[in-house]
Amino acid sequence: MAKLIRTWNIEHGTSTFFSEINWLISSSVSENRQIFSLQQVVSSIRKTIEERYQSSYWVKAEMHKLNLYPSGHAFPELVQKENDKIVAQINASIWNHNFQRINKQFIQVVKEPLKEGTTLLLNVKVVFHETFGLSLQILDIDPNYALGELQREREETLKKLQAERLINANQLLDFPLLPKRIAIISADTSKGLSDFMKVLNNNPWNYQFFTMLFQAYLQGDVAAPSIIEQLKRIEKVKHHFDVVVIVRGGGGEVGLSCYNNYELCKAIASFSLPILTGIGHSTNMTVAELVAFRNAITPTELADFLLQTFHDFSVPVNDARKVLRTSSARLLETNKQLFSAETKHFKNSANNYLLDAKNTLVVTSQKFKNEAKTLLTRNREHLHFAQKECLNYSNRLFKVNREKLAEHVEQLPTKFANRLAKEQQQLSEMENMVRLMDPKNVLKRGYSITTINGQTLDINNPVKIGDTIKTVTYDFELTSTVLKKEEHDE
Amino acid sequence: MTNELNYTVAFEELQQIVRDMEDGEITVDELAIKVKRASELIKVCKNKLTSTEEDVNLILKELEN
Amino acid sequence: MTNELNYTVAFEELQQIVRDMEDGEITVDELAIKVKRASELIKVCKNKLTSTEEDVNLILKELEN
Amino acid sequence: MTNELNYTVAFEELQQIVRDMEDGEITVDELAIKVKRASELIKVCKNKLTSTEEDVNLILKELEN
Amino acid sequence: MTNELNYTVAFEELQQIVRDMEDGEITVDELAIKVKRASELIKVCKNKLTSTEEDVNLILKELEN
Amino acid sequence: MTNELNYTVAFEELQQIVRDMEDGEITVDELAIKVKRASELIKVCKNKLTSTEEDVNLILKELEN
Amino acid sequence: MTNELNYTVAFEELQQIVRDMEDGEITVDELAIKVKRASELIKVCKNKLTSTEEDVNLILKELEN
Repeated sequence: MAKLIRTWNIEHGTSTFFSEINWLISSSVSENRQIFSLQQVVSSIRKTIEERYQSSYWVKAEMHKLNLYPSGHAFPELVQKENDKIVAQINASIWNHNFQRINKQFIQVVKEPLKEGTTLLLNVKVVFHETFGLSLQILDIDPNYALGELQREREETLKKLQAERLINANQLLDFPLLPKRIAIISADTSKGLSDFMKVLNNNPWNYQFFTMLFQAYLQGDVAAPSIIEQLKRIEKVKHHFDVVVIVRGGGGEVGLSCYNNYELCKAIASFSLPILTGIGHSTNMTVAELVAFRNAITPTELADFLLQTFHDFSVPVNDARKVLRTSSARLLETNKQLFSAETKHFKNSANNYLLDAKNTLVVTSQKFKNEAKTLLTRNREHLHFAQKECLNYSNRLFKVNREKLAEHVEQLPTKFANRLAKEQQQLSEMENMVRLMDPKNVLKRGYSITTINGQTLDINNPVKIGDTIKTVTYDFELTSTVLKKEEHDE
Repeated sequence: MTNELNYTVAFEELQQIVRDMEDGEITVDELAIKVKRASELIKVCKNKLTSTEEDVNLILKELEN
Repeated sequence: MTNELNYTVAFEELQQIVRDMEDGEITVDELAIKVKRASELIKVCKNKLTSTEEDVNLILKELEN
Repeated sequence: MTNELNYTVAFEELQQIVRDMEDGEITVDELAIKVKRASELIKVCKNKLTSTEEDVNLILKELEN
Repeated sequence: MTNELNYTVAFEELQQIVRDMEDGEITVDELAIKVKRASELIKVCKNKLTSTEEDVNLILKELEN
Repeated sequence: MTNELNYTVAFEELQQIVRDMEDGEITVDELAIKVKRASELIKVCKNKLTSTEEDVNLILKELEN
Repeated sequence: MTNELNYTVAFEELQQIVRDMEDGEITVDELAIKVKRASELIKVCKNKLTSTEEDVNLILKELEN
């Protein structure tokens, strides 16, 4: 596309153009004034311009007005703006046959007819007409450039909405469970609308929708403000509605660039009800569709979607009935089983309890009986044992005492005999002594005893010569007279 | 009562009852009440699907103001 | 009194009695009373189950139409 | 007196007597009295069990219907 | 006198006698008396045992029925 | 007189006599008398033992029956 | 006279006589008398011993039987 664009240097062109004018002015003020007819002058200008601008030029300009005439010719106003101020302006013309061709090409490429207010790349020829004056004859318009411009507008709208954080705003709204009450923005002549209504109204499930049409232009430059206007109206009565739908269809794919319009897109994105679009085209999604709560390719599809939401609601409601039936039955069945199991369990437990209690009592009773008998038996044994011990210990006592007695009985004669022997010995010792002492036994050995007056002689019983003494021997008793007395030398 | 019930609330309550019943989280005591309630809710919801509530003329009148 | 008992409470009390009986936590003296109580509870539960089933079936039948 | 005894008290006293007998803590002099007492207790327990069983069986039979 | 003796006292006295005999603390002179006493005690105990046994058996037999 | 003697006294006197005899604490004059006495004591003891044994055996035999 | 003398008295007198004789304080005249007396005493004692032995042996023999 770039090689097609050959821009015409306006400044340069202007300088040559004005030299031509200067020439005209200088001639008009000369002394020997030469009078030209207007036609001469205008023809001269035309000639000059024709000579000067023989070829065609590629000019970038905004088509301010199209001014299409019934004749099929169009006389657009071209301007150049800088900071919203018009800095250049010129009228242009497109002849019928050119216009038809250009428009056809446009719709084919851009999917839009020529549109006012857009910047275009124009192939122009500078023409001067004696009666109509200077204008640019548009020979061709580059649709690719326009397409680029449209893309740019789309990008810009998106960027702005992004910046304003509105891109998702509508999509973030809660979608009603049943989008029953529908504000329709469409045209009553639109085939899209009739498709949409047909699907909604002829649903075999008898779903009831309430729809109200808000008429609007659906394409071209008028569409955006028209739709915005209706959105404003809907806003006023929004409590009567669940969703807004924008449906269009059957109008081909041309004139949809209005749906990239920033104002419209902003209005949609920031609308307080979910907006559904079904504007029927197959090309790139417009920004309006992108920011809408939901986009359907066609109105029919949109209607189907709405019906589907009813289904989505209706199915679980219908299922709920089934669930109620089956779950109730199951719940009751489960509880009945639990209950009957518990009842059985209860009966068993009660019976087991009694059985246990009886057994325990029987066991305890038996134990009691055994213990009573054991106690008696044990005591009897103790008694028997005591009795036996009595006998044993008695017998032992007898035996011990008998033995001790016997011991003494045995000792008695021995001890007596010993004693007797000792006495006898003592006695015989005495007897011996006495025998030894007996004077008779002394006399036997030749000794004799002399006495005087019956007394043995000693110092106390002295003897005088002449005394009669008596001498006793073992065998004799002699009487003598003392003849001599001698003292023993001591 | 059912007339006052918002169908959204009704739908959610119904689904909750259905979930509870499926999960077996309803006692025998609650069962009849829950089933009764669910049947009411079903009626509310079904009715909503096939009823029309809005009046174009009223809206048009509101739009005039 | 038993009329005021709901199924859940009745069934739990029944279970508790059975548990107590099994665990030997009921004396022989209490047994007859407990068994009587359990039989009452069983009746309560049975009635509740039956009446609930009837109620539910009625409601569901009504819903079908 | 025995009529007033409940099963639990009677059975515990019985068990105590049996335990005392096992431990040899009952003398021959006491034995007859203790045995008499124990036999009374056993009768009390038996009667109580029998009457309880009848009660329980009655309740359980009633429950079958 | 022996009639008044209870089994326990009698049996303890008997055991004391047996112990004394075992320790040799009874003289021949006392022996007869002690043995006589022991025999009396044994009789007391035996009688007591017998009568107790009869009582017990009677009670136990009565219990069987 | 001997009848009045009990075994213990008799046996002790006997023991004393036997002990005294050898030690000469009994005069020869008394000796015959003492031995006579001892023999009497022995008889007393023997009789006592015999009679006591008979008594005991009798008592115990009597107990067997 | 000697018959009246008991062994103890006789033996003591005998011992005294022997002691006196050993002391030599007895005159020859007396000595004969003492010896005579001692002889008599010895006889008495001997007779006593003999008679005692006979008596005792009799007693002991009697005991054997």
